Amino acid sequence: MNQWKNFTKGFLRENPVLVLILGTCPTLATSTSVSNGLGMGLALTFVLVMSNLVIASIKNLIPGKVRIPAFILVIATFVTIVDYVLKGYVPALHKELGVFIPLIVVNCIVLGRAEAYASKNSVLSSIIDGFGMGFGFTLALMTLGGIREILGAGTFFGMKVPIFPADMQGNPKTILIFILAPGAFLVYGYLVALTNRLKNKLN
Amino acid sequence: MDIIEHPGVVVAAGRDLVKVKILQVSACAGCHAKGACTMADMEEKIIDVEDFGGRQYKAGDHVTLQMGKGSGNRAIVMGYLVPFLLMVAALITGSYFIHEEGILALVSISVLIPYFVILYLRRDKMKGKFVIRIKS
Amino acid sequence: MTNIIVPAVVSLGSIGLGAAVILYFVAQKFKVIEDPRIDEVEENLPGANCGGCGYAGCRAFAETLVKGADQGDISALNCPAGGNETMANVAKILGMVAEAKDPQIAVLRCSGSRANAPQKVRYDGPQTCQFAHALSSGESGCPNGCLGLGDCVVTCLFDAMYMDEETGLPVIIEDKCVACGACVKACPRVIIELRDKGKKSKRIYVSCMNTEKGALSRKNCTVSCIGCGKCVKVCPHDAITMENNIAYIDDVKCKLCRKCVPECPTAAILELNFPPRKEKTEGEPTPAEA
Amino acid sequence: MSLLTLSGSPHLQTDRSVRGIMFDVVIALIPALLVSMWFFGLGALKVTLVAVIACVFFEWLITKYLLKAASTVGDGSAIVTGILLAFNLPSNLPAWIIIVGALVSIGVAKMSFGGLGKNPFNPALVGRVFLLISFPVDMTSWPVPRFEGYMSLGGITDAITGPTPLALLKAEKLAELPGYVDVLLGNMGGCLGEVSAAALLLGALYMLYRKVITWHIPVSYLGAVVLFSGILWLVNPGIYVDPLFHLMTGGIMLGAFYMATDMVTSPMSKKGMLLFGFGCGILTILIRVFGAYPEGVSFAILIMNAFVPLINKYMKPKRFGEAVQNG
Amino acid sequence: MKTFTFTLGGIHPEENKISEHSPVERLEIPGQLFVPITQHLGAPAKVLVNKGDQVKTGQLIARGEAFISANIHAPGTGKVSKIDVHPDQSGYRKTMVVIDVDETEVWEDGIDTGTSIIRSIPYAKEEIIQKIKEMGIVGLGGATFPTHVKLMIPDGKKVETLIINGVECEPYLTSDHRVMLERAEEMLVGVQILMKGLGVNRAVIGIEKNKPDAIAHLSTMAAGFPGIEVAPLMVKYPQGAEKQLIKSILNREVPSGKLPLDVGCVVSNAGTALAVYEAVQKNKPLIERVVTVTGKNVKHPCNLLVRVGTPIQALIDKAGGLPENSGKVISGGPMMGKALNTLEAPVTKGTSGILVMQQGESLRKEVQNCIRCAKCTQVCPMGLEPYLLAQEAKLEKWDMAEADKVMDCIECGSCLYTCPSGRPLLDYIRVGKSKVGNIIRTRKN
Amino acid sequence: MAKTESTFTNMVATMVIIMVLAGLSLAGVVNLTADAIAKSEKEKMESALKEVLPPFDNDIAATRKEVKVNEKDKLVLYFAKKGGEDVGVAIETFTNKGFSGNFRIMVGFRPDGTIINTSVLEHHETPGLGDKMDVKKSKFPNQFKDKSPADFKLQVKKDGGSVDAITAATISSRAFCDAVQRAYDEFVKQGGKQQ
Amino acid sequence: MEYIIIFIGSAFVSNIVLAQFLGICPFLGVSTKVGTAVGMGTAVIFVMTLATIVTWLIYYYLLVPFHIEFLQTISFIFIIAALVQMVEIILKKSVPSLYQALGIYLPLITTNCAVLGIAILTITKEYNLMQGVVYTISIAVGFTFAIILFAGIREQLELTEVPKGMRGIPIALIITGILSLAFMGFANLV
Ligand SMILES: Cc1cc2nc3c(=O)[nH]c(=O)nc-3n(C[C@H](O)[C@H](O)[C@H](O)COP(=O)(O)O)c2cc1C
Ligand SMILES: Cc1cc2nc3c(=O)[nH]c(=O)nc-3n(C[C@H](O)[C@H](O)[C@H](O)COP(=O)(O)O)c2cc1C
Ligand SMILES: Cc1cc2nc3c(=O)[nH]c(=O)nc-3n(C[C@H](O)[C@H](O)[C@H](O)COP(=O)(O)O)c2cc1C
Ligand SMILES: Cc1cc2nc3c(=O)[nH]c(=O)nc-3n(C[C@H](O)[C@H](O)[C@H](O)CO)c2cc1C
Ligand code: SF4
Ligand code: SF4
Ligand code: SF4
Ligand code: SF4
Ligand code: FES
Repeated sequence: MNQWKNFTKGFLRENPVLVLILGTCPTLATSTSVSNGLGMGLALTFVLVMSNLVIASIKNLIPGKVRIPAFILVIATFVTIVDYVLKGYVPALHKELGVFIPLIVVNCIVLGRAEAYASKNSVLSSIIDGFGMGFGFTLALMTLGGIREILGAGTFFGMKVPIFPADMQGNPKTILIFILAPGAFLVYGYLVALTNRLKNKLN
Repeated sequence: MDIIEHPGVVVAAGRDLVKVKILQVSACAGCHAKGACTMADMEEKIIDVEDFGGRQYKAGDHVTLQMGKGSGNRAIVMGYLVPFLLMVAALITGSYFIHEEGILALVSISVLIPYFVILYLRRDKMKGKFVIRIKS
Repeated sequence: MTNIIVPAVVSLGSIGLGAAVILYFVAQKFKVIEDPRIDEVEENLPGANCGGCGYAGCRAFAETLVKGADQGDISALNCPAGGNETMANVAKILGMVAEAKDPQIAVLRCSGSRANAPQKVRYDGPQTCQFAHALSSGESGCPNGCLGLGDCVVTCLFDAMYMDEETGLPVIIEDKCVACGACVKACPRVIIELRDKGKKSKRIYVSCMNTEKGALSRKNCTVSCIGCGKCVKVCPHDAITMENNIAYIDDVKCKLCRKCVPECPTAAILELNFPPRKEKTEGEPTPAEA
Repeated sequence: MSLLTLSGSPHLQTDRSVRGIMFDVVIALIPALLVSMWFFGLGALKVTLVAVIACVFFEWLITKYLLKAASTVGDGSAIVTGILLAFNLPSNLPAWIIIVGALVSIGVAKMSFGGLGKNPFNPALVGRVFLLISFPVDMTSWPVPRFEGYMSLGGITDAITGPTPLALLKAEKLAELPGYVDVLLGNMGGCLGEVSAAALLLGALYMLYRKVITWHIPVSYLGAVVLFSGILWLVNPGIYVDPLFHLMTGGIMLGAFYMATDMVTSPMSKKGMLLFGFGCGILTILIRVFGAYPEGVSFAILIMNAFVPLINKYMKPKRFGEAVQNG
Repeated sequence: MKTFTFTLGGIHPEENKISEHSPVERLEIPGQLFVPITQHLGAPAKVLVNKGDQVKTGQLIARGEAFISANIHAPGTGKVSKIDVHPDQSGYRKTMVVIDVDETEVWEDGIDTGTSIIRSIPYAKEEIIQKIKEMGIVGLGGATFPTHVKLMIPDGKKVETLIINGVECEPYLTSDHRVMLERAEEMLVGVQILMKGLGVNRAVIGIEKNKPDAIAHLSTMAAGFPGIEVAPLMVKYPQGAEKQLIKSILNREVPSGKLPLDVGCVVSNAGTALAVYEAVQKNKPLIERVVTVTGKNVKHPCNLLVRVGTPIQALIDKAGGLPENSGKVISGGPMMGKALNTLEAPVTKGTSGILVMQQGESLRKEVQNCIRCAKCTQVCPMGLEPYLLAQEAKLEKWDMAEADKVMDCIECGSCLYTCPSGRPLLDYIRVGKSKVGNIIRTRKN
Repeated sequence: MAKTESTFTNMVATMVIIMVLAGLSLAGVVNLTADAIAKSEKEKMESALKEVLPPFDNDIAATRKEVKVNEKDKLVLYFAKKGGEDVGVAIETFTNKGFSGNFRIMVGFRPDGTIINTSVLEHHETPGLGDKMDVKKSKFPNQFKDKSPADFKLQVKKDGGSVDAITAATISSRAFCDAVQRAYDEFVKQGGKQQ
Repeated sequence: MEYIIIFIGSAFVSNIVLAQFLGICPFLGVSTKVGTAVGMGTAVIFVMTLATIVTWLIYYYLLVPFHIEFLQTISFIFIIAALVQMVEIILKKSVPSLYQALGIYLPLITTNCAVLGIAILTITKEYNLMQGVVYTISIAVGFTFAIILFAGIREQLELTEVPKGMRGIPIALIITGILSLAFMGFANLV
C-alpha cells in the first residue's frame, strides 16, 4: 500500500474511534477538553508508534505462541514510561487522565495494531501506521473534546468562546452537561452517526 | 422453554459421542471491529454431545447445538456464582480470625481449591445436569 | 538506585517465566486464529451480504469457499453479485480456478400494467405484496399477476429495481441487477425469474405466468398468455414448452431467432434489446440470428 | 359504481386516534396552565408557548430533513411534550434555554429513536433533566408566585426568586414550609406545572374519564410515596415531613398522572404498571430525602423508564388458558 | 337473571342489528348454481358427477373422503353444465360444480320436505353421527368444521356439556337470532340429537342479552326439553368465540393448543343444531342456510333462506341492489368477515351474512407508529400482546412470535379494531400464524 | 530471517529476555523521572503554601505535622516563620460533605487567627459549579480573606452564617466552610503555633 | 455502614459504565439478550473480585516491599490475563460438562479495561483488602445492573425500527447517555 494512504486511512475511513469504535473508554473519559484530548492522543500515539516500531523489528524473534504476551509486555513498558514521564513533567495532565494512562495497555487500538499490522509489516510501514492511527485517534479525541469544551465550558483550549450569555456574576451560562458523563455519550453517539454518513457519502 | 443455540462443526463422530467444535467469541468480538482487536477474543472449544438422536454425523458437518436455558444458568451458578460466594464468605468469616490481610487474601482464594476439587470428584454426576443436544 | 533494578528485573523475569509457562499450555490447548484466508477472501467479496450465494452473508460464504478449497472443489459456489471477476480473484487467493458462469439477470414475467390489466377492486390492507396475495387474488383479479406493491423493490440491495408509477409494475435496471435472486424469493407470486443475460443482453421470454385457461385469463388482462401453442409450433429450436396453459421459453435452447414473438396473438412474448424490426409483411419469416 | 375495497378483517375500527388522545392530554393540562398563569403571569404562557413551538418545529425539521419521512407533527405528541416540558421549568427561564431543552427532548430523546412510540425514555423528562444538570442556577431559581403576577407583563427577569418547598426541605428548614392550603392551590414556588395539585387532579380525572390513562400507575406511584415517606415520618417526624406534604409538593402529581403514564415509556401490562409506579414512588422519595436533588420525580421516572423493557419481558399480561395450563 | 361473561379483554363495537326484526324469507333458486367442492375446513370433497349429468335437489354430488372433510349435495335440480373453476369469496378461482337449474324442483328420494316437526329421536349414537356425516353437516358458526368429527369423541376424553352458540356477537348479523326465534322447536330437537350423539345430558344455549326476545322464547320452549338451559350473556365481542363462550358459561379455560374437548365440552352453533335436526329427522342434507343481507345503506335489509351456490349478486339484488356509494361487500360480519372482490362468488355453507359497507366507513385508517398504549393488549380476549406479535411478524422473528403464543390468536380482530394508531395488527398476526404454523408442522415431521 | 519456532524453551527464553529488558528500561525511566516527580510534588505543595502564607524563610517542609482524625482522614499543619518569628500556620484540611465526596483544601492563618487565604488542593466537585471555590475560578474564596472565624460565622447565609454561597452550589459552599472550620478548630487546639 | 456507602457509591452513584467510563466495550458489545447479560454479569463479578484480591496481594506484598510500584501496570495485566486463563483451565479440567455449557451460553470473558482499571483504582484509592473487595463487588454489580437494563432496552429496540443512520453504535451511545443522565439522580445519595 502506498505509504500516504497508509498514513491517512486512520483519519476517516478507518478512524479507530469514530468508525472502528475502539478504545471507547479513554475516548469518553478524556475528551472533557481539547487539551485533555490532545494529551491523551499524544500519549497513545507515542505508545502506538514505539510499540509498533519495537514489535515490527523483533517480530521474527518472537515465537508465535507467546506473540500476544510479548506484545503486551512491550506495550506495557511504554505505557509505564509514558505514565512516569507525564507524572514528572506534566503533573496536571497526568492527574486529569488518571487511570486511563495505564489502561492504554489494554487499549484495542494499540494491541490490535501490533497484532494486525506491526507483526506482519516492515518497520517503516509500522511506524507510519502507528502515526496514522494515533493521529486519527488524537483527531477524534480533539473533535470530541472541542465540542464538549466549547458547549460545556465555553472555552476552546482554555480560551473563552463568547457564545453563551453571561449570568449575574459574569460567568457564561454554558451547557454544563457536555463536560459531564451523559454529554460524552451523546456527543460521541452523534459524532459516530455523522462519521458514518460522511463515510457513506465519500464512497 | 428457552433454548440457547450455538453453531458448531463436528470434528469426530462415534457411535455414542459426537465431538463438536464451537468458536466462543468474547463480548468484544461481538462488535464489528473484531478484525482489529484480537486479544484472546476467540477460542475453540470441543463440546461432547451424547444426545444426538442416533443420527449419523461425520467430521465437517455443520450442526447447531442446543441447550436449555436452565443448563446455562446452572453452569453460571456453579462456575462463577458459587465460587464467588465462597470467596466472599471466606473473606468475611476469615476477617474475624485473621488480622493479617495478606493471609486473609490467600485464604479466601484458596477456598476455591477444595471447591473445584469437589467439583472434579463429582464431575460424572454433573454431566447429566448440562444437557447439550444437536438440533435436528 | 540499583536497589530497584534488581527486584524489578527479578520479579518481572519471574512473572515472564510464569506467564510463558501458563500461556504455553494454554496455547497448546485452545488458542486458534481463524484461517487468514477467510479474511482475505471476504475482502474480495462485494460485502453486500445479499445472500445471492445461498449463504448467510459474505463472511459465511468466505468460510465456505475456504473450506471448499480445502476439499478441492469450489465449482458449485458462485457469487452472483460479484460476478466472474470476483470469483476469479477469490479462486486465485485460494489457488483454484473458477469457471466463468454465464451472467444472469432478473426478468419480470408479467405485463399486467394498469392499462393491460385494469384494476377491479381496491386493496386497502398493508401495502405489501405478501399481504395482498394472502388476502385475495389482487386488484386486477389475475391470480398469478404482479400485485404491484413492490416487495421485490424493497428487497433489492442493489437499487436495481423501481416501481413504474404509470404501469404499476416493477422495472429491473439492467446495469444494476446482479442476479442475486433476492427479489425472486421476495415475490409471493414467484413471477420474477433469473434468466441468462444472453448475447448483448438480448432476451426473449413469455411475460406471463397466468395458468388459467385462455378465456379466463383474457378477462383480467389483455396481454396474458392464453396457452394457444402457436409459439411452440413455430419455434425451430424446440425451445418452447407448454405446461399449465403457459408457454415457457428455455433460455439455453432459445437461439434468439425472434420467430415466436409476432406469432403470439396477445403479444405476451417480449423481446428485449433487439434492434428494431424492419417493416415486414404478415407471416414473412424474420431473419434468423441477430 | 366505484371499485370495491379489499382488506383483511376486521372491517371496523374505533374512532379514537392518536391525535385525539394527545389532544385529550392537552385539554387535561389546561386547568394547570391557567393556574400557573394566574400565579406566574405571562411568563408562564411565554415559557409554554416557546416550548411547544420549539418542540413542534424541531420535530418537523427532523422528520423533513434528517429522516426524510412524512411529517408527523399532526399527531400532536410534540405539543404534549412541549407543554409537559414547559410544566417542568421555572417560569422565568430564558427562551434560548427552553429551546435547547426542546431540542434535546425532541431531537435526542424522541426522533433519534425514530419518533413517536419508539423512544424508551420520556422525552420531556430527558429535556428537563438535561437542562437541570446543565443550568442548575436557572433551573433552581423559582420566581415567587404573586397574585398580582399576571399583571406584571413580562417583568420576569427581575422577579424575586425564592425557594420551593422541597428546597426548603433540603435545607432542613421545616419551619418556613408553606401550609397545605397554599400547597393545594399552588401558592408556592416551583415549576409551572407542579404548582397546583388541585388543577392537576382535575385534568387527571378528565383523562381517566376519557380512558387516556388507567388508574394503575398513578395509584401505585402515589401509594408508594405515601408508604415510604410515611415509614420515614413515623420513624422520625422531626426530620422527615409527613406523606401528605410529599404528595402535594413538587412534581409528584404532575409526574404520577401525566409523565409516568406516558404510554410510550411505561409498561404494557397491568401488573407491570403497578410495579412501575411503585418503583417511581420509592425512587422519588429516596432521591428527595437522601439524594442531592430536592426533587426526584424526573430522575425516578427516567430510571424506571429504563426498567420498562425488562418489566414488559417478565410481566406478561395474564394469558387465556394460563391458569389451567397444567391442570 | 344471572348474566354470564368472560373476563379477559373484549370490545363493544356498535351493534347495528338492522335486520333483527325481518322474518326469514326464502330466496328463489337462481338460474345457475355454483357449488364449490370445498365448503368446509379440511380436505376437498371428491366430485361424483360428470358434466352433463342430471341431478336432483339434495343428491350427493361430492363425497368427503378424508377424515376431516364433508359431503356436498346438489342444492338444486338441473343439469351439471360444467365442472370448472369459478371465483370464490377470495377471488381466486376454485373448482366448482355448476348446475343449470331446471324450472321444476325434484328432490332426492327419502328427503322429507314437509313442515311437521318430528320430536322423537329413534336413533342410536352411531346412527346419528353417520347421518350427520352423510348429510354433509358442517358448523354454521363460521369455521365450517365438519360436525360429525366433533361428535366422535376420542377414547379417554370425556364430554359433559354441549354448548349451543346462539351468541351472534358480530355486529349487523341476525341470522342465528331469526333461527332461534322462528325455528326454536326444531332447533331444540337438533340440540337433543347432538346431546344424544355426544352422550351428554346437559346442554346450555348461550345468547347475548341484546336478543331478549330470543332468550325469552327459548327459555319457555326449553322447559319442555330436559337438560337444556339458556344462559344470557353480556353483550361483548367476541362473546361468541368458542373459548370465550366456554369460559363465560362453564368458567373453564381451554388451555393453549387444546380443544374444547379437553375441558369436557363441545360447542355448536344454533344454526348447526337446526341443520342437524333436518339432517337426522328429515334426511335433508345441508343445501341451504339463513343469510343476513344488511348494511346501513341497503334498501331492504333482510334475512334470507338461500341455497348454497347462489351467486352473492342475487342476494344483494333481493335486498334492493347494491347502493350507489358502497365501498366494501363483506361475506360474514364486519369483525371476522371476508371482503369480496367479486359478487359472482357463491354463497357457501359458511356464509352467515352479506354486509354492504359505505365507502366512508370501508377505508382503513392511516397507519401510524405504535404508541404502546396497550389498548390492544387490554382488549385481546386471549391475553396476548398484539402489538408485539405484529411487530415480530413484520420483522420475521418467528421464534419470538411462537414464544409469545401467536398461535393462540383467534383472529377476532379486537386488537385492530381498538388500535388508535390504526395499525394493521391482525394482518401481520395472520402472517405470523401461518409462518409459525408451518414451522411447527415441519418441526413435528 | 526465519521465524523463531514455538518450542517451550524458545518461548520461555523470549519471555524472560523481554521481561528483563523491560524491567531494566523501566527501572531506568523511573530513576530518571523520580527527581522530576518529587520536584513537581514538592512544588505543588510549596506553591499552595505560598499562596496561603505570608513570606517566610524557614524550611517549612520540616515543620510538617500530621494530625490523624480517623483511620483515613488527617490534617496537616505547616508553620511559617520569618526571622524566627511565627508569621502564620498553613493547615491542609478536608471535608467529606462535598457534592461529590471528599475534597482537600489548604487554609492559612495568621497567628491571631485571621484567615490569610485558601487554596484548593484536590476536589471532585462539578466543573462550573462546585469548582468555583477555587480562587482561580471565582471570587467566592475572597470573602474569607482577613476574616477571623471567631466572629465571621463559617456557615452559608442560608443556614444563618456569614458566607455568601456560590450560586447553585450551596452544598460545596457548605462543605468548604466545614473544611475551614475544621482547620480553625485545629488551629485553636494547637494554640496557633508550633509546639 | 462504611461498606454500604462504598456499595451505593460505586454501584449506582458513580456507576462504572455510566459515570466512570470503564468497560464500555463489553457493555456495548455484549449480546443484546437479557439472559446473556445476567450471565455475563455474574461471571464479571467473580472474575473482578478474584482479580482484585490477587492484584492487591501482589501490590502490597511484592511491589511495595521491593519498591517496585512502577511495575504495577505490567504485572497487573499479566496476572489478570493469566488468572482469566487459569479459571478457564480449572473449569475445563474439573468439570468438562460445565465448562462446555458455559462455552455455549456465554461469550468469552476477557481482560478488559474494566477489570484492570478496577484493580488499579483499588490501589489508587488506598483501600484495604475488605474495602477493596467491597468496592470491586459493588462496581461489578453496578456493571451487571447497567448491562441488564441496557440489554432490555436493546431487546425492545430490536422490534422498533430505529432510523438507519442511528442504528447500532450511535443509538446505543445515545441510550447510554440518557441512562447516565438518569443515574445522575443518584448523585450524593451517600
Ligand atoms: C385440526 C382440528 C381438529 C379438530 N378436532 C376436533 C375434535 O376432535 N373434536 C371437536 O369437538 N372439535 C374439533 N375441532 C373443532 C374446533 O374445536 C372448533 O370447533 C372449530 O375449529 C371451529 O371453531 P371456531 O369457529 O371457533 O374457529 C378441530 C379443529 C381443528 C382445526
Ligand atoms: C371471534 C369469534 C367470534 C365468533 N362469534 C360467533 C358467534 O357469534 N356465533 C357463533 O355461532 N359462532 C361464533 N364463532 C365461532 C365459534 O367459535 C365456534 O366455532 C362455533 O360456535 C362452533 O360451532 P359450529 O361448529 O357449529 O359452527 C366465533 C368465533 C370467533 C373466533
Ligand atoms: C450536575 C450537577 C452538579 C452539581 N454539582 C454541584 C456541586 O459541585 N456543588 C454544589 O454545591 N452543588 C452542585 N449541584 C447543585 C445542587 O444539586 C443543588 O442545586 C444545590 O445544592 C442547591 O442549590 P442552591 O445552591 O441554589 O441552594 C449540582 C447540580 C447538578 C445538576
Ligand atoms: C397520558 C400521556 C402522557 C404523556 N406524557 C408525556 C410526557 O411525560 N412526556 C412527553 O414527552 N410526552 C408525553 N406524552 C406524549 C407522547 O406520548 C410522547 O411525546 C411520546 O413519548 C413520544 O414518543 C404523553 C402522552 C399521553 C397520552
Ligand atoms: S433485481 Fe433482483 S436479482 Fe437483480 S439485484 Fe435486485 S434483487 Fe437481485
Ligand atoms: S413482482 Fe412480485 S413482489 Fe414485485 S411487485 Fe409484483 S407481485 Fe410484488
Ligand atoms: S385478533 Fe388475536 S391478537 Fe388480536 S385481539 Fe383477537 S385474539 Fe388477540
Ligand atoms: S393499540 Fe395500537 S398503538 Fe396501542 S399498543 Fe396496540 S398496536 Fe400499539
Ligand atoms: S476501552 Fe474500555 S472496555 Fe474497551
